[in-house]
Amino acid sequence: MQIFHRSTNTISRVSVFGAVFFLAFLLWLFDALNRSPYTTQQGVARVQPVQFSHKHHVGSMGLDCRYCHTTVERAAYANIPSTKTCMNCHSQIWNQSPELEPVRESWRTDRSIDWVKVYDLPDFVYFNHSIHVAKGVGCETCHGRIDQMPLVSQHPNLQMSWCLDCHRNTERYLRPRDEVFTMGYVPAGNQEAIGEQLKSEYRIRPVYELTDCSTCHR
Amino acid sequence: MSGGKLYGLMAEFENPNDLVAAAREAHEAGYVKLDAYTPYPIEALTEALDIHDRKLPALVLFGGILGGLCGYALCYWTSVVAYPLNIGGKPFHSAPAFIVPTFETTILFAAFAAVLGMLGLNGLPMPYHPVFNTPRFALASRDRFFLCIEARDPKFDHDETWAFLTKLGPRVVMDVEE
Amino acid sequence: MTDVTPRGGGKAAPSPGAILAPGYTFTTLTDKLASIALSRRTPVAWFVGAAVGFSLTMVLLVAVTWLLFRGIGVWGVNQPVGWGFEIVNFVWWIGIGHAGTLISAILLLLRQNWRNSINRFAEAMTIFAVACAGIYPALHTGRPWLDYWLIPYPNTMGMWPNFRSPLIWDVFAVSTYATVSLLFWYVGMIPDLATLRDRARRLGAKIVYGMLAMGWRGSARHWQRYETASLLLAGLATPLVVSVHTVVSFDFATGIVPGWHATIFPPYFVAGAIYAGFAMVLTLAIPLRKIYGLEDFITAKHLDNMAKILLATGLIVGYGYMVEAFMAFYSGNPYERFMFWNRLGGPYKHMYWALLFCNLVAPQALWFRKVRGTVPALFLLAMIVNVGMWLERYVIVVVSLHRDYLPSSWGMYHGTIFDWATFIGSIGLFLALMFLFIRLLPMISIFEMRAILPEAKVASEEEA
Amino acid sequence: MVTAKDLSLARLAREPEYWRSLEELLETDDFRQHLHREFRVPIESGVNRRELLALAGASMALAGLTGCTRQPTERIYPYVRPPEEVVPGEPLLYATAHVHGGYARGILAESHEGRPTKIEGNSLHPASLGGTDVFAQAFVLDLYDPDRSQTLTERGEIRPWSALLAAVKLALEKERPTRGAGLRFLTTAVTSPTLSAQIAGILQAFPEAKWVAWEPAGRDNVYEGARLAFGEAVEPRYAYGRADVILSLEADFLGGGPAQPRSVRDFASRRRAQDTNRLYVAESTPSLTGARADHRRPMAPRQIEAFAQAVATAVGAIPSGSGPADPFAAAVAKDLLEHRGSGLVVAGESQPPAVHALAHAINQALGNAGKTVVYSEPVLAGPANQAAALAQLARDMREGRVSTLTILGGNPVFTAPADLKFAEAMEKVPLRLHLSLYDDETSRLCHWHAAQAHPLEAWSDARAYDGTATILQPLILPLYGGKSDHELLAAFSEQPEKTGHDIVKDYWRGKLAGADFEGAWRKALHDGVVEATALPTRAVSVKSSPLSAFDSEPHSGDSANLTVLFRPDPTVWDGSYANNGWLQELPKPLTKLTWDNAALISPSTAEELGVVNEDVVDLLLAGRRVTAPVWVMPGQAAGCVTLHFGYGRSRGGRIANGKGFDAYALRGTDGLWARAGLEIRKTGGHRQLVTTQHHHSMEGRNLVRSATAEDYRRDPGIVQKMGEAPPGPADTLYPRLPTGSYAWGLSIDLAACVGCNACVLACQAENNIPIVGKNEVSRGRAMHWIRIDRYYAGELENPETFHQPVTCMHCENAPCETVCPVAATVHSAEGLNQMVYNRCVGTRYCSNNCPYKVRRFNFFLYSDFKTEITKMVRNPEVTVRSRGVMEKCSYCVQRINRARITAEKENRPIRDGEIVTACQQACPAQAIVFGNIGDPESAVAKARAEKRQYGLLAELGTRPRTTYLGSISNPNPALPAAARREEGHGA
Repeated sequence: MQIFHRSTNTISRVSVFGAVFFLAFLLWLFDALNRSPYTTQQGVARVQPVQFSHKHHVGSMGLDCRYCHTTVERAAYANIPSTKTCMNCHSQIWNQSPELEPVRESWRTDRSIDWVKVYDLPDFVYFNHSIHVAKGVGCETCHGRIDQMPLVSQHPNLQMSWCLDCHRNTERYLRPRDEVFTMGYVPAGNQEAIGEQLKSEYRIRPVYELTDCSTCHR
Repeated sequence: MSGGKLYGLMAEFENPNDLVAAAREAHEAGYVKLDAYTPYPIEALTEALDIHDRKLPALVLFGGILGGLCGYALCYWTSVVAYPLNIGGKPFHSAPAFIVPTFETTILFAAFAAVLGMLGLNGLPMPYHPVFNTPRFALASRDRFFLCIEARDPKFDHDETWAFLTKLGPRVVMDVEE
Repeated sequence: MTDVTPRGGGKAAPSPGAILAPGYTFTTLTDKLASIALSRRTPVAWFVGAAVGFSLTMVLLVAVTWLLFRGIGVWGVNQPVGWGFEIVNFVWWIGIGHAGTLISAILLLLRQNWRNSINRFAEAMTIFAVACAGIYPALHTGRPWLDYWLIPYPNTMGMWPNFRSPLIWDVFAVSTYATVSLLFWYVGMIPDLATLRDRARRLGAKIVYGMLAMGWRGSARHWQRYETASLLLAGLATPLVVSVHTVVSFDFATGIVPGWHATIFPPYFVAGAIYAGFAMVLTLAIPLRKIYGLEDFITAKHLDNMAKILLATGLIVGYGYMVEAFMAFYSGNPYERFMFWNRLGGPYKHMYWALLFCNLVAPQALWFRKVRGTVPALFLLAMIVNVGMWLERYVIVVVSLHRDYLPSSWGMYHGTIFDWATFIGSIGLFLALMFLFIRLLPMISIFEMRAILPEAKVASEEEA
Repeated sequence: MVTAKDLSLARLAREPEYWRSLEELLETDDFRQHLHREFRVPIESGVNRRELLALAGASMALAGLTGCTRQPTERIYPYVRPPEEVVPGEPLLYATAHVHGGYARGILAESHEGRPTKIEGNSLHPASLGGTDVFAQAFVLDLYDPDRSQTLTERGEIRPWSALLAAVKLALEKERPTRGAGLRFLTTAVTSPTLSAQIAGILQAFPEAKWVAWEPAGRDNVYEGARLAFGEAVEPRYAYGRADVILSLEADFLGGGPAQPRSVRDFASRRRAQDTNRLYVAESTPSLTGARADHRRPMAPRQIEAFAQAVATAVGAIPSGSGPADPFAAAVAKDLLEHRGSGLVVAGESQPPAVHALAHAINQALGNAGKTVVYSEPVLAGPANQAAALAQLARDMREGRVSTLTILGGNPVFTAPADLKFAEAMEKVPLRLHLSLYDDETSRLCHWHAAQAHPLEAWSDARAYDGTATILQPLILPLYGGKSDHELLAAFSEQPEKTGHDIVKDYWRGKLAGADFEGAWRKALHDGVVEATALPTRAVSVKSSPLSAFDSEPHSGDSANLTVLFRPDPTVWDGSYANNGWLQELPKPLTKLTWDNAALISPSTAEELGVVNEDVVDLLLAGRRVTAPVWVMPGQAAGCVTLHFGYGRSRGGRIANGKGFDAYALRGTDGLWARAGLEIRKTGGHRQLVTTQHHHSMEGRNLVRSATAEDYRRDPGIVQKMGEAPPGPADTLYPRLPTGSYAWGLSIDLAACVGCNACVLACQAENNIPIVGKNEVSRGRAMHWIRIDRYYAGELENPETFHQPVTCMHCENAPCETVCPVAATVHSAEGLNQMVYNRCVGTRYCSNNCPYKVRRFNFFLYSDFKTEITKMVRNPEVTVRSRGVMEKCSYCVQRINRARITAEKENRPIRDGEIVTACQQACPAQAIVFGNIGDPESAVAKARAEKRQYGLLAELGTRPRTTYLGSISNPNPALPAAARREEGHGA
């Protein structure tokens, strides 16, 4: 007795074969989602209480990073500037601008401005700005062209493999110390060659030390 | 089920001996597109129908070798190349430890090769097949033995083949429609 | 067609040495075995058993939910005993899961055709036991939702598993074993599923069995490849089954803990697994043949053979115990020596003595033909071995850990109510799966049984 | 109980001279029952709404959303006006002091963005020299205790501070006509110059007013003893480092005393292989000092007195005439005589004045005075005899002579001797004020209760044991608006609103050296000590008359009568630390009990009474009764029952309440430290006691190695010969893996370690280690990263005691690493056994495979993620571990990284000593040394090069980076040596 129609032969083969691909697709989808900006927030501009433009302050006016982020060379954190830093200038210029009302309010009420954190590492990751700056890692390497960002977004995906990439291949990213705060830095020659030279000059630790877990996790 | 194209002719036998004898005669008579259907494997049929298929063992061997290579490569690449880590002072290339996963992947790939190879070479899954069009064929999974000569056999001729099959002493000979 | 034939298509009781009662034909045998799955009439005993199984499965679900909600601390594990019931149960279940593949594969290779009536449900038992075993390593981690980190896959962390860890070996061995066992079981069932497809009356059943049978039609060409594949799978499964418990034993043997670190472990564990597996096969086979009237197929000869295997593997296991004791002293290692004294006289000594009784002393009764021929006695002995093998794993896991190197860190371990609930619940899951299998799938391999009927002999074969 | 038959198993273990503690490990039925009780199945039941929501959340997570680790948005709140010195992320250290029993020990408090998180010792301070005790480490946790009093109340109603000032003013008006006759001030022990000056000022204005100080574990006996010997109360100051032979008459200078970190430092400096001192201890109840003794004798209190007399007679300090010469006393006396001028006899605070007087007499007779002991004016201000003053106060109150009672700190209702019926007497006082950290037993009975500022929140000052003053500076504004003692006392002065800062600073104005007061003030704050404030030493001489009249009645062992001993608890002290979770969970150094106190009974007495561990008994003394569980204590003097007070709080906070029993209820003025006449009645009840160590014998394993100074001199290799030789560096088939520029290692000197637990708490504070509670400890789930193992050897009644701190060994061939399936624990190039919490899935395989059992697992969510205030104590440099992950000692990797980053920025290698681990920092004995073992010049490499260096279980091939230096003892050859030493222990 024939139970199945002739077409079931094709259907059954296709579905058996297709199930494998479907599963593979689901796994791929999951992985892609995990690497996508949806998860990593990479490149997602954040709305801030004050529409502070790095493009204007850095790109147009040429302020040095360290004018505001004063502790970047000394401490693990590159601090978010205090209201006082803003008021240094904005008590004089644009001191009536409605855009800057939150700043003036903060100054009046002594309450902090409520910024949204853009670069948010998990709490079990210990990143230290000062050592990276001291070893010739440019701001731009991790933060991108800040001077072209009206609103700051996260430049890299901040996933562990991204961190490891640099810790394994320091020569591809190092720049001379005096170029650390430069935006749009172009190596004067072959980056790999310069990088190798800087590596020995700055006494960059070998890869097996830089990729030790305790370098970042403790 | 009627009115279809003819798939072949089927003879039903009551015991394995008759089938084996019939199969041998059919084969010797020069039929090539023929098949026997039995409720359990009968080794003599293989020889009677002269079935030679050595592909499956080769596939399994290939699967095993591939599995072994993949397994060892995975261990080696992850532990030595991708992220070498000092684990308990053991060398990055801890060959003795890698043997276990390698062994398991060898078996796994070989087993998949055996099962998928068997199904693939047999053309399974194939829920629809003309032989099922014969109502009596349901007994092939119970207690009857069938010999089918397909219409596409170059030597096939409905009446002649019918006569040939009848001569072999079956219980009954039937048309099988596509 | 599908009515249950009166018991024993056979006209007479099976003779003592037979592996099948006389008088069966292809027809009666097929109809009788197929009817178990196809009949609408289900024995009352099935309902009772399934109800017990499902209720206990609910207990398992409750225990697991609470575990995931609160954390691994609901179990009794602590410092120094980091592994308790969960690993004991894992090893116990994995051990039970050895008989099926062994019966199917090794006995197939050895052409022991008496296996044909017991291999199918033994394989099912294997798969369900492995499923039950799998629960434990998956749940025993502190953060089970991250268990997938044990699988090598390219990830955003750039991290890979540690292939030196026996737990990774376990992942490979157990998952390979589960996969291959499942394939073996399913492939072995295809011709029988075709039989069920052809025997079923209801269209739904025809379609389901038909899909599962993949259009099997018993073609001689198919049979040829099928037999080749079966043999190859058997050839692959044999080293695999040996490897699985070897790898499980590595969990302990590669450790540094006195009582774990022993080279005898792989063979001793494999023997123990076979031992436990056959005990469980007997535990299942004896009630099943009674409930379903299968005495014609699972004959006294089968029970006798299994009892002999039980005895033989039991002796190997006993040898393992003796080697452990011998090495404890021969090694001259004070920690090993202490470990052994602690087993004999420490706080858990009752467990050790009980396990010696269950696994070493009690099975010696099987030397007597009379015991092997007495079904209730066999059942009782099988149960004793089941308990004994659980105790053995408890002694290995817990008693070794509770007093290792630094006396300052010695402690005690006791299973909590959640440990017990998880254990009993997993037995429930096993029973539930087993009863579902019995009801829905052919629990005895029909096509392989046909092959041992007298009428299956092909005359020409003998000439050839 | 233990019978000979039961010993059979112990014999199987090959080492007859080692015993397994008590009946415990003799596998008696009692023990098994004990185990069953101890490990009974806890059934957590009941799911509240919050947990249900969490469950719902968990199931969502389980539904497969976990692969995406999408982080919630976080906010940043920068400063509006940044403080000058604060760099976010960079901690600051402030010098201040921890005041314990009135005496200051200098500390440096670490502050992260204004949050004090960690206490370290101040190396400039004489009582600290860089070390701390457990209380200093733990008291920062009290700062953030959510149970602290947060308000000012009058009869339960919340009031403003001004209302209190008004009430005080009103009361003072009433007192003025009587010149303050009804005015009483009750404080704890006070060394604060400012506070005593303030009180003096008030007493000047109200001459009839009285100041009473009460410290439950006070120093009355010390001062009374001096008065007996010298005719005046003076403060003896001991130089343990200068003494070659020390006799302690129950003086537990290693476990307590006014300058415990300093005493330990001085003592330990003489316990290493060269120039080893010798310590004799006569004591009734085992102490840390007794544990380190070369010769220890358990004696009942009366026997100690007799013994002191015998020694005094033998050295000629008092005329002969006392009882038969004890050979032990004779040997001690001979040794002391042979070390004239470099011997030292110390009497403990628990000893009656007569024993102190005898000790002074011996020191004087032997010429030790002025060399190993000097004298100064008392450091404590206020009445010399606190107990008498308190009794007088109680009498005055009862008789209605007190109209206003002001209690500054302390908890007299709880701590006062029971026979004073202090609470009852207090109720007669019309106006009662109490300033305290907690709304406690005393506050409940006071009209006014004011929240006190924590010492890290307020300005104050205090003196050290030698009189050196420290100015206590606050690190944070009072979290709960508390006031300091000074601010409350100001209410009684002309300037009631004066701030604590001004009060303290004004006091010191003119008293600091140098013309520039501001500069000197800043220097005093910076250094944590005020220069040249140590009290000058004084020459005093023993008067013969009181001693010749010394009562010399016969001391027969009246064993029918039990003696009860009252001692402060080793972890919660007098009860003031009872709500401190770190201290509650800290195993007591000798019993290893946590979360409880117990009646400690000697094994023989326990056998006579027919009681075993955890049996609940009624203790009856002079009509008072207390119910307590029994703990059989090896080394306890027969017939003596030790009760630790401080437990049994009813209003101490959520952690303190209901823990243990209140021993104060039995303590009377007729025997503050010891009293005969105790009666014990079995009740048939049981109470679960929880310890972190269940087994007390080393089982013949060479874990703690110890040699006598004599043997070590003869054969320096003796320590290493005690065990199987570990594999050498070349004994491996493995290739060498890349190594880093440094090779970190830790060395622990067992000769110096006294087992004080400071390292345990320092580690807990530094590394955000959670507490788990009594129930979880009972299930073997304590979390300490460094633990101190305590072993006994020898006879049950007077065993030798060994302490061994055990950290992660950071094995080069770490067994834990190999078995981790996900590579969550791996080795760094510098030799750290790294534990990566975020990678850990929690198989616990590593813990099983760790021979040292130093790994700790978060079986539940132990870290508190809910209580905001307690989060503030956490070290931001260390990950807070969540449920289901393993953790362990990291060698303070956060400190290594900090030092490395600093060094690399300065383009130089890390200097030796630049990295100090938390345990090393706290260790008063300087037993712990950390550093680069690859640099032969480093301190740790030098320690490892010593001949007494050995690795724990190194024969297993683990190649531990933490190694030990064998302990050195220096027994008197004239006395029978303890059995163990002869055996060369564990060889």
